[in-house]
Amino acid sequence: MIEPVAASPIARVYGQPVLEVPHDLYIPPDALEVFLDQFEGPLDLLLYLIRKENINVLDIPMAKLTAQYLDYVEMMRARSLELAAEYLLMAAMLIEIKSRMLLPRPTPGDLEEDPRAELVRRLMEYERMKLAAARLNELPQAGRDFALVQVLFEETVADRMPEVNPEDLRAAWLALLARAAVNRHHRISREQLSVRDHMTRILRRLHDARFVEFLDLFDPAQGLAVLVVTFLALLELARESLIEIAQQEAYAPIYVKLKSGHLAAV
Amino acid sequence: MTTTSPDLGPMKTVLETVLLASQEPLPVAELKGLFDEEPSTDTLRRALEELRRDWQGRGVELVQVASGWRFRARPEYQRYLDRLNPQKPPRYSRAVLETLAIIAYRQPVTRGDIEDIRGVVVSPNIIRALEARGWVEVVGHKEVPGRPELLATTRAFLDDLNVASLAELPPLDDLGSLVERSGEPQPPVVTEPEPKIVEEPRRAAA
Amino acid sequence: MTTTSPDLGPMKTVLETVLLASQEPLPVAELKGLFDEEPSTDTLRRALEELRRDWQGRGVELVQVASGWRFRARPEYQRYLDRLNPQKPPRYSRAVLETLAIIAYRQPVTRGDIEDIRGVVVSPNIIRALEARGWVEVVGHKEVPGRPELLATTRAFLDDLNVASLAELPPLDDLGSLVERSGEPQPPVVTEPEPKIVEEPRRAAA
Repeated sequence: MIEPVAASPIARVYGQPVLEVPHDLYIPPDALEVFLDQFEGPLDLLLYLIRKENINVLDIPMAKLTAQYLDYVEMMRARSLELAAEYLLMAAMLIEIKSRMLLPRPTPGDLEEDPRAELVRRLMEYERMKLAAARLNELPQAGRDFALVQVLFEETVADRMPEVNPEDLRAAWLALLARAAVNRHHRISREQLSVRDHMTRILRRLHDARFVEFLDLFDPAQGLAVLVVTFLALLELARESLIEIAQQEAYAPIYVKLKSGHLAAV
Repeated sequence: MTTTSPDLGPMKTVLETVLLASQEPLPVAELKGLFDEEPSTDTLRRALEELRRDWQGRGVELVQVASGWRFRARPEYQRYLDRLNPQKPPRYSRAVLETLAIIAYRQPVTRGDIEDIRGVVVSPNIIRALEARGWVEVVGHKEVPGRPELLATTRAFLDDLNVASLAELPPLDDLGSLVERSGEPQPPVVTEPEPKIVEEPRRAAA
Repeated sequence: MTTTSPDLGPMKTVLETVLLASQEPLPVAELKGLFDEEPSTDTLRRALEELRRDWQGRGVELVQVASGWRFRARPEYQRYLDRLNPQKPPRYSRAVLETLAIIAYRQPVTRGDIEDIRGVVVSPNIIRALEARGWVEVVGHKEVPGRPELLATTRAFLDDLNVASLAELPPLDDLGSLVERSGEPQPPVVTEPEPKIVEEPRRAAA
């Protein structure tokens, strides 16, 4: 059935194996549907017929082409294949061209005046696109023919922590003060902040050691201002009952420790 | 690295890292914004060119596509990746490919234009598949009755084909090959045996 | 590349390409299967080690994790990638920011102090969130009934805010006048609704 012509070069149009069918119109019944299914429409079928007969597209023998085309359409109908309207429309068009060919033409060969001109234009445009489609499909495609590179970035997976900048704090503080008139008397200055800073530092220090000698809390290397601020911080801590300052006797070393009972909690 | 000018070295390292880690191609304008001190377009391009040269001869290459610069594995290495991950993405049917070709080469086009060229009704599924792939998009409406959508290909389409512009797509046959080939037996332009095609709903018009 | 033994070169190129293109870490067993002629585990490991060395000092590194080998961008390059994807980081709610401000400026403070200043009850969640962040810690207990914890900011807090000491925080001296102007209307002092620690990403300026 198909074998006798399987090797025929005619069968290879755009690499379509389906076109490896006999020259003549005989098609095994069970292959017909598959065969016709391969055509993308009447233009595709016409192109196939033209190719099969080695027809010059610029000089299409309309009678022959129309006859062959109608044979196929008839076969489709005989097999009760659902026939797309386009096939019938094309049949009508072919017949119309054929009949117009019978009329005398002013200048034979002038494609513009040729009743076939529109058909030829469409066939050529369709074939152009058919070839373009095949070539596009040949281009390497991302994911199919080559891979893209995407190196992992672990951080992007991790939850991003909210960001805070010093201005946010300032703004938050401002909002607080604006909200509560009671806070007016908290006149906070840079110096006071330094005292607070050192209060925290001293508390931390006392965490690590049960007792710290009073003098050890001062670092003369940092200058007089820091000494004063450290002293103020100690006074403030004592005032707030956060630390105890103890001296066994006059001139003995002064020790500082966290307020009693505190160590147990650390 | 071979051709690093001393000043471009750190810039290249940042570019390499960011491009390797980025999912999308990155345009030059965006790459410029990476740096504390924004380099000139010229300097950046020079760094990119050097980086591209640094990667030559390896399995991964730096390429410029429609949306910008990106790294990709060279197709020759696809067979190794296929061994890791044997399932292949679906291939498109001829109907889809022809529709895509018409949109690519004749854009912007309406569905009616596509139907005129193909001679059959175009199933909405085909357009939808191409839109879902991110290859085709509506770029406007034609001012005729019904205001049909005008379709065009996207930059992602060009990116996926690894080209920088439509002009880099295979050129169309100028004359319709039928004319030139009418005498000869069969010079199929397409040499690849037609692959098994994952069929879109085939009988669009049925 | 520096240390390529001649025979390992092509193998390394394949490994590099496959590892760069792969989304998942690849175990040695799987990497062996890439090659037409399966290399010994030893050879493969040597190639991977060489590859790792080749990538040292760059923004991307080859690492071995539990499930295999993978390339990953070094965290130091996070900031560059962040510039590419400038999605706004989440922000702390006003309640958290105010609590943090009070602790920063008035430290050491108890929760009671914070509540006095803010005029509302402070949810333990807020303190916990700040402690979890490593910004706030308990530095002691106030010797009053109940021995409330004394809260202070940490070194890490200063580091994260990129200041060297508390004294570098914006001074509050000159805020008095601003506050004065911002008017009297005093909001009712009530318990806050259940606090949100983190707010929806805010538009641009907050």
